[in-house]
Amino acid sequence: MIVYTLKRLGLAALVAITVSIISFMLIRLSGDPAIALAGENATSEQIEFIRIQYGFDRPLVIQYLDWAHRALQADFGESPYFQQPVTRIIGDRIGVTLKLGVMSLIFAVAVSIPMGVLASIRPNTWIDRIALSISVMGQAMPSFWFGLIMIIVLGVWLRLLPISGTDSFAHYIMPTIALGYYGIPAFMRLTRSGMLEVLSSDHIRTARAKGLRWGKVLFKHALRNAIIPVVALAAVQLGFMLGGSIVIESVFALHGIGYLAWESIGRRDLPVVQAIVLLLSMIFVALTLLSDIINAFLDPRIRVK
Amino acid sequence: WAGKKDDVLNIAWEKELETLNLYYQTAREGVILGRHIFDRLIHRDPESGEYKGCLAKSFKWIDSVTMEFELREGITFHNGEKFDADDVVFTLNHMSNPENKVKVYQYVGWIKNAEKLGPYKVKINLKDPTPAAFEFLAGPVMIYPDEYYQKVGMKEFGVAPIGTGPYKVVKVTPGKEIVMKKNENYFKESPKGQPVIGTIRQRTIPEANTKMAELMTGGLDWIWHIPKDQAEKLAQMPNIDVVAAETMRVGFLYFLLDSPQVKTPFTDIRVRKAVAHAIDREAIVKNLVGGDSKVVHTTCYPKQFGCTEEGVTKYDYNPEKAKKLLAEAGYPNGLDVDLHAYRDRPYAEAVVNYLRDSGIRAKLQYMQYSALREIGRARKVPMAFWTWGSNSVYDISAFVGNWYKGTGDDVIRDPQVMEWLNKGDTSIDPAVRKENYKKALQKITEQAYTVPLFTWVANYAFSKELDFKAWPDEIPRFYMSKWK
Amino acid sequence: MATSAPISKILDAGLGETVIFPSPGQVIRRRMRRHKGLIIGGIAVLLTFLVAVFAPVLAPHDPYAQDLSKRLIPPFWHEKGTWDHPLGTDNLGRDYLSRVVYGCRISLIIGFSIMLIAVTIGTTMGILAGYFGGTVDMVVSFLVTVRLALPAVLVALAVVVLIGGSMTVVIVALGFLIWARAAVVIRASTQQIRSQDYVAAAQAAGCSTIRILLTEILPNLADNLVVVATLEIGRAILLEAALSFLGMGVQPPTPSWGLMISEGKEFMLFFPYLITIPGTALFILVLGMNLLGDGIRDVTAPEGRT
Amino acid sequence: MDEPIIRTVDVRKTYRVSAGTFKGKRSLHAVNGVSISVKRGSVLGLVGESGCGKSTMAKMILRLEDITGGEIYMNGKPVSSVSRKHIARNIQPIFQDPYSSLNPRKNIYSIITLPLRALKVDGASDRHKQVDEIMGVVGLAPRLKYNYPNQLSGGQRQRVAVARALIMHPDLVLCDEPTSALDVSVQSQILNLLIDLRKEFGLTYILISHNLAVVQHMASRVAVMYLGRIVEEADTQALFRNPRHPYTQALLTSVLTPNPHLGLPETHLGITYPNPIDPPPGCTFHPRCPKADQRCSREAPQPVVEKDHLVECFHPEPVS
Amino acid sequence: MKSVLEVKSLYVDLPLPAGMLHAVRNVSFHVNQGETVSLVGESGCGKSMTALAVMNLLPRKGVRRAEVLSFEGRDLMKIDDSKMADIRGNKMAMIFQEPMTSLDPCYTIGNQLEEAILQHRKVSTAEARDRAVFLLEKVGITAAESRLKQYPHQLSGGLRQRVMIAMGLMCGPSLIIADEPTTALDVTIQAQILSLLASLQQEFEMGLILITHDLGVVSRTADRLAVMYCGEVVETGTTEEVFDNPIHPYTRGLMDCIPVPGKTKPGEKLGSIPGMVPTPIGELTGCSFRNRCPSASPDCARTETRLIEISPGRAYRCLLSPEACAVEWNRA
Ligand SMILES: Nc1ncnc2c1ncn2[C@@H]1O[C@H](COP(=O)(O)OP(=O)(O)OP(=O)(O)O)[C@@H](O)[C@H]1O
Ligand SMILES: Nc1ncnc2c1ncn2[C@@H]1O[C@H](COP(=O)(O)OP(=O)(O)OP(=O)(O)O)[C@@H](O)[C@H]1O
Ligand SMILES: [Mg+2]
Ligand SMILES: [Mg+2]
Repeated sequence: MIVYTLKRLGLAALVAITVSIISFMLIRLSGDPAIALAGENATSEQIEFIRIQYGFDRPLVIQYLDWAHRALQADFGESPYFQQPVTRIIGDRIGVTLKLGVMSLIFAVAVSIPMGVLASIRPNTWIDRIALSISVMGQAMPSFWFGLIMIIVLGVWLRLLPISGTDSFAHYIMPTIALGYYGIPAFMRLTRSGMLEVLSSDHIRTARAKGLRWGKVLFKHALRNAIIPVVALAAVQLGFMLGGSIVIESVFALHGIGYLAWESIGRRDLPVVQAIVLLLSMIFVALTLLSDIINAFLDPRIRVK
Repeated sequence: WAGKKDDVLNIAWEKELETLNLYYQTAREGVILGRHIFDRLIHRDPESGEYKGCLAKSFKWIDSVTMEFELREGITFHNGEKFDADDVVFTLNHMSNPENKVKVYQYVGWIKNAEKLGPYKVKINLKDPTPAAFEFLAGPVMIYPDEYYQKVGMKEFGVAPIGTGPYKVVKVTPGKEIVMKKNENYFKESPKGQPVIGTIRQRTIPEANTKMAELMTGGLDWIWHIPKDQAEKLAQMPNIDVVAAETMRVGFLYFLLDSPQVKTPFTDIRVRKAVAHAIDREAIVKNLVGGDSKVVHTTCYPKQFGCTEEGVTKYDYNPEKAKKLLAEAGYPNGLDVDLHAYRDRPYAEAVVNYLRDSGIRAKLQYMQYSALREIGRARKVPMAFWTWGSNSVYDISAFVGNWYKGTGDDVIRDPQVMEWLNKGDTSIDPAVRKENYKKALQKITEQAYTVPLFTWVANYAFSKELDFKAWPDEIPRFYMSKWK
Repeated sequence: MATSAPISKILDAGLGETVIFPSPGQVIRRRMRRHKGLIIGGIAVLLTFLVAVFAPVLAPHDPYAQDLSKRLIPPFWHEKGTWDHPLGTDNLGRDYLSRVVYGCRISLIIGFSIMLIAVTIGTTMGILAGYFGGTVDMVVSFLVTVRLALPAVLVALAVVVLIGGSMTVVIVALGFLIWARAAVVIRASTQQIRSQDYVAAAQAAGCSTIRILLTEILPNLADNLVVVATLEIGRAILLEAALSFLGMGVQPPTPSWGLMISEGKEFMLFFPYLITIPGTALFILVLGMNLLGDGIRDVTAPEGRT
Repeated sequence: MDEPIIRTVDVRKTYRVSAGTFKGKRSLHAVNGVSISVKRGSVLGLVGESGCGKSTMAKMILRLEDITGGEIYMNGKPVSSVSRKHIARNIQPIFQDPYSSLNPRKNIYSIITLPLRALKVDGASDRHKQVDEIMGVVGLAPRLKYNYPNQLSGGQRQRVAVARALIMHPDLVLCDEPTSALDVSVQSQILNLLIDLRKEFGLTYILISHNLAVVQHMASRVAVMYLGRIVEEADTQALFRNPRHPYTQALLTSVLTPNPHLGLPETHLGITYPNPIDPPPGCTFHPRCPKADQRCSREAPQPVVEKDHLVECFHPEPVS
Repeated sequence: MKSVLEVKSLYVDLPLPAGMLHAVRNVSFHVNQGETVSLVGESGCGKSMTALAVMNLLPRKGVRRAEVLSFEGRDLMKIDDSKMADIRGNKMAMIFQEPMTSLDPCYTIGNQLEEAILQHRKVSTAEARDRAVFLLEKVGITAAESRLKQYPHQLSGGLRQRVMIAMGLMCGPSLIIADEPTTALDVTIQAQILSLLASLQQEFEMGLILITHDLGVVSRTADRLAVMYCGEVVETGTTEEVFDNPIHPYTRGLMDCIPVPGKTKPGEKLGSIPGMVPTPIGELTGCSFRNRCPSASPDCARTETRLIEISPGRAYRCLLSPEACAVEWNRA
């Protein structure tokens, strides 16, 4: 158990290092950040000044090590653009993204698992067809377009929901649907196929041969087994949702870290971009770890003796 | 969701400001906020263009490098701090000190130092004669409270700015909104007038449609930067007013004449001229930009001091001639080239399509401003679609000075042009200045170093309940607005 | 349960040969004819493919020809529409139908190229990991983890923004970003195939590793590859559209559907056809691709599963 | 006495297996020091419980798995020094599952000719003749030549596997449970075929099976494996007449011959099941052994050969 | 003796894409209290389908039909699903072939054992656990208390099969259906499990249906047997009768196929049945064994075969007389 945990943590660290190197190189090698920092209409002198001030004149390796060293102490430096500690900037915005991500995940799970279960116990019926259609269409529908259409219909025509902002729960409804919808197909298919497989498995037959009622067979024996891969997917999916919220955040004017990252790339606010990439990666790694733990709880084969 | 009945003016723009310490940012939106939060020594009346005393009661030139100011008494900052000569001296000396690395150094760099002559009397010493000094003092040079600033420091000031202006900042949610309340104690003599609307809530909404949808549903009272067609449609809506205002921004194509890194066909003047003849600027202005946009023939804003079209070479829309010039230059079958651009993609695309018609197969490279500027300075961009807003400074030096005076952006570096511009910038005799600028402009157009295109318009859309007036300097002044 | 037993019939014909088995091709053809999703998806993809090939014939105008005096003409169903421009014109007065028709080409090329890069990388990694296991597998799994941990849209944006957008950059960037799924799928199937006795038999017959990979493993991955490839095309097209939506996809005036939505997006509230038309085209193509991919998976699945 | 076709000396195979997601890797001694030899023309039967290492042995002999320790000699030469191709010429396998041992993407012709092509045997022109011939030998109708495996029945598939094994005319055919996936009515067809082929080509077999009746019917010599070791080895007659190791005895008792007049046998084995990851100390069989004493749980017995009858036990049945 | 289960003319049909699969056709048998009846036959001949039809656990689309299907006097064809569920696991238990997959990996042995009785009896969990411990000890598992807390994957195949048996016995059923309970196990364990089943059956006086394809297992355990081929019963009788004097060509072929130490000479060729078992899809006429039968004639394709009873409980399905059936199989 300890060895395993250490290994996982080691792997996480290795992933973090690799990710940080990739993001560092990617952004730094692409050009001179000083000019970007200097802003529109800046003169050459200002640019040169900034270059030295931020240490962009040193060798790349040194710059990386310097950054990594401080990142280990949760110090991602200061955003040249905002003139504020990166940690603070991200801290101000991550709440929105996390809220959106978690709500979307809950939405996706709450819709797709019941649908997947229904589809699996009535395969090739109209319920199954509808569920499948939703999932296929969901995969083909760009989320930004879906969001825009929702704004037109629910926001402008019907005036049911507020269009943008984060002031109340109602403000989160459309973004949650737009982002969560994206996760539904994968969850639903996995639930359905997992349930179909489990339902045709030997131990379900055993359970039925014991005379258990259908509901008990379904919820006690089938769902628990079928849900295990779904949990693993949920971690990955939440990671994707956090990363993919860029588009949704920009459509609905939610000021989370996705949108912050996008803007920061444009203005070459490197410390912010690096920190967000690293943060999202770490969230992803942490989530997969978490899903492993949950699965170990659900599936004793993974657990310790 | 407010509006007239709550006396809250909801406005939105795309940009998120990095800081509200406005010496440390260059964005237009910061300039706008700066007019509301802060006051300057002098005020330039947007209507008449006349300079009036603001924080200064009176001001005068002592000689070409010395100015003197008599300050108003009884003014307080939003936090109650009293305004006096110390604030002015501190602000000017602090900001013009290169060690403090302000981002708008070009607007304060001319200041040698400021001296306190009395509790309400200040003298400014200039490094060189600076004809545009009034322009700077009436615009970018805001007066900060010295005690507060020194107490909180540069960064904290950026999230909790304190000024003397008609509005005070009451809430900043980074990336989301800035809320300003009317300054009840705003000094009565201010040439800017008294603020009327109680609260201004600025939200950052990057997505244009969201912005418009919010305006249409009453979530917002004022937005801007709306393309012409949408503006026309919005104007048809019962609850919305639209104003199109010319701005100081001028677009132009800028060539690279020679470079060690990339091959450029624009070494040949005939190719440059061909480009100039290939574009139907009138059609773009009429159909695409709309409003009060005008075709320009020189790279400056016509109302800037020193900007003239007198004696400059003008290039008409003539695709045949363009093709002929190309053929003469050795491109009978046309040529392939990249066009870099960073804003207003439809305009750039229209230009690309016109160039295609004359055989110049331009590929649009659309990128972020900073990225483009970087490779432009590195002499890797054969042809770019630039725009320049001169930071709302009504002096030609703010325009051509950046593009032809040998700065980093200047990749043409015609020594003769540089000399003329230098003369114009440092003389205080308006006639001498005008003469030199004219010569420079004539040479630039004759050589077709750039292809001037047209002026930009800004479209503002706002609630019918709002009384709003737009100005060509692209600075909306909400302290002059009121509910109808 | 003996469901994997082949299907045979008792024939009346006599006592000699009584066993008929359908060939693999027959089984698949029979299943294809019954699979509605596959047929619909196939038709949609085929149609878009034909449109792409015959774009010059189908497009009434030059997709790049601009006429600023004819901007924003609505489509024919609108009262102000004209038949000269059946789907209207865009912001620069270009014929929208022609752009949609040519955009089909671009979207297919983009989807295909990205898929080729991604599937090539993913397949190579997946096969190597699945076949050799051990350290190779660990390295590949690590790369997959790193890749999945990297927020793809963000990285793609960064690359495109920093290098400058062009079709090539978009294709390469996305291609190098979406191989992970292919790698995971192919790795799993390779592992499964590798444990089959026919691989051991080939080894015992003296086949070289390369030969085994190419003649024993790869052909058995073919079904999976086709499925992965079709699904990845759909995903690639959507991703490109998302990049374009954020303003960082293919550069104008190239008529990619994603770009058209992005440009039309500005006009969404008042000229909705500018996004509904390319959006619908995109939707149909991606839907078709997904239906096709799912269909192929169903049709080629081993007997007994559906 | 001529050199045995295959001789293994103290062969070992250790796998590193993970004992569960949250646990580290452990060593699994799948084969733990096996020495056998297979004489030309003989049939060696290898029997033992599931998981005792029979297939692993087969794979090592075929060089499909690397050997962890010891050495295997083929015709006197260590296999580690000869190429896999050389082994392929001499040893060919027949696997248990005829459904997974044939590549579903290839037709029968190319499956059967695979060894020829892999070993670059000349004469592509008369390959068809060779295939027709071998198909005749194993009893496959010629019209099946271009069919795909899933168009064949289990028995036909196993015949294809036999044909593939025989097309190179190997010396040794390694049959790993060749009939256990087949129905009884088909099993006998394949066993008959193997018997015929052996007579016709003078083949040597290693026959792995857990069906003792089949082994008794086919093999000339039998080795009994338990947890990675050979615990008893003798000529078939001798072994079945006089099983010396308690495990072999239990194994023989457990065989249920179809005889309605007999009841169920009593094996006297405990219900503990051997766990190869965590083998018991001493004699690995002692927890189940009715004869086990203190010594068995401390000390591992060494093989003892008496009258060509090997046994590895502290309390063997005497040779009769 | 009291009859526990009575099956008469049972049919099971499964719709498949290729056509209607007649998995079980006209199968009749009965099981008496304390008696072992064996269904024997090759893979796919419908043994499991017969058992599942009795339990009403057929695959989703499977349809069963029967003239009589009565269990302890109740007509199973007439009772509804929840009534049937009350019988399943309570009066009629089933043990499956794959001990590895037949237990839910997510729950402890104890949980799964107790569940069986809690469903049918009004007992407390403590009582249920006591019953589970009692039965685990009964099936020869030591340290039963601690085993209850273990998960299936922590047990070996033999132990799991014992657990399965204990689970079947939880409610004290009057009939146990064991579907190839030992096929997946090693020979030594197979013998143990079969003895265990037999002794428990004696002790609790249950009827046992033993499904297997292993003639050895049948001969040692069954009182009576039915040989199935292609969904039909081709021969029935007491174990002695059938083994000592098989009539149907298929039965006789089957017995010839397997090497029997002492009877077959080592190295000698074995008997064999040419061809393979067909899958009964579509319209069926005539004898389904005719294409593999040494004594088949054109009549076999036209005429419907019937079970011919030659003495009470002894029957075979062939057009020919018992003597004519008994033609020597040629050993090809
Ligand atoms: N590739 C492998 N990795 C890890 N362990 C393995 C591997 N192959 C086999 N083993 C283990 O080695 C032991 C011996 O396996 P082997 O397949 O040789 O047994 P066997 O006697 O052939 O059994 P069976 O009768 O079931 O085929 C088993 O415990 C098995 O789990
Ligand atoms: N779920 C299913 N769907 C379709 N066909 C099935 C299904 N289950 C069984 N069959 C078919 O029904 C027939 C009878 O199957 P059954 O399981 O009763 O055979 P069996 O005698 O038990 O064979 P085995 O010895 O392999 O268990 C076979 O042809 C089988 O292929
Ligand atoms: Mg094996
Ligand atoms: Mg069965």
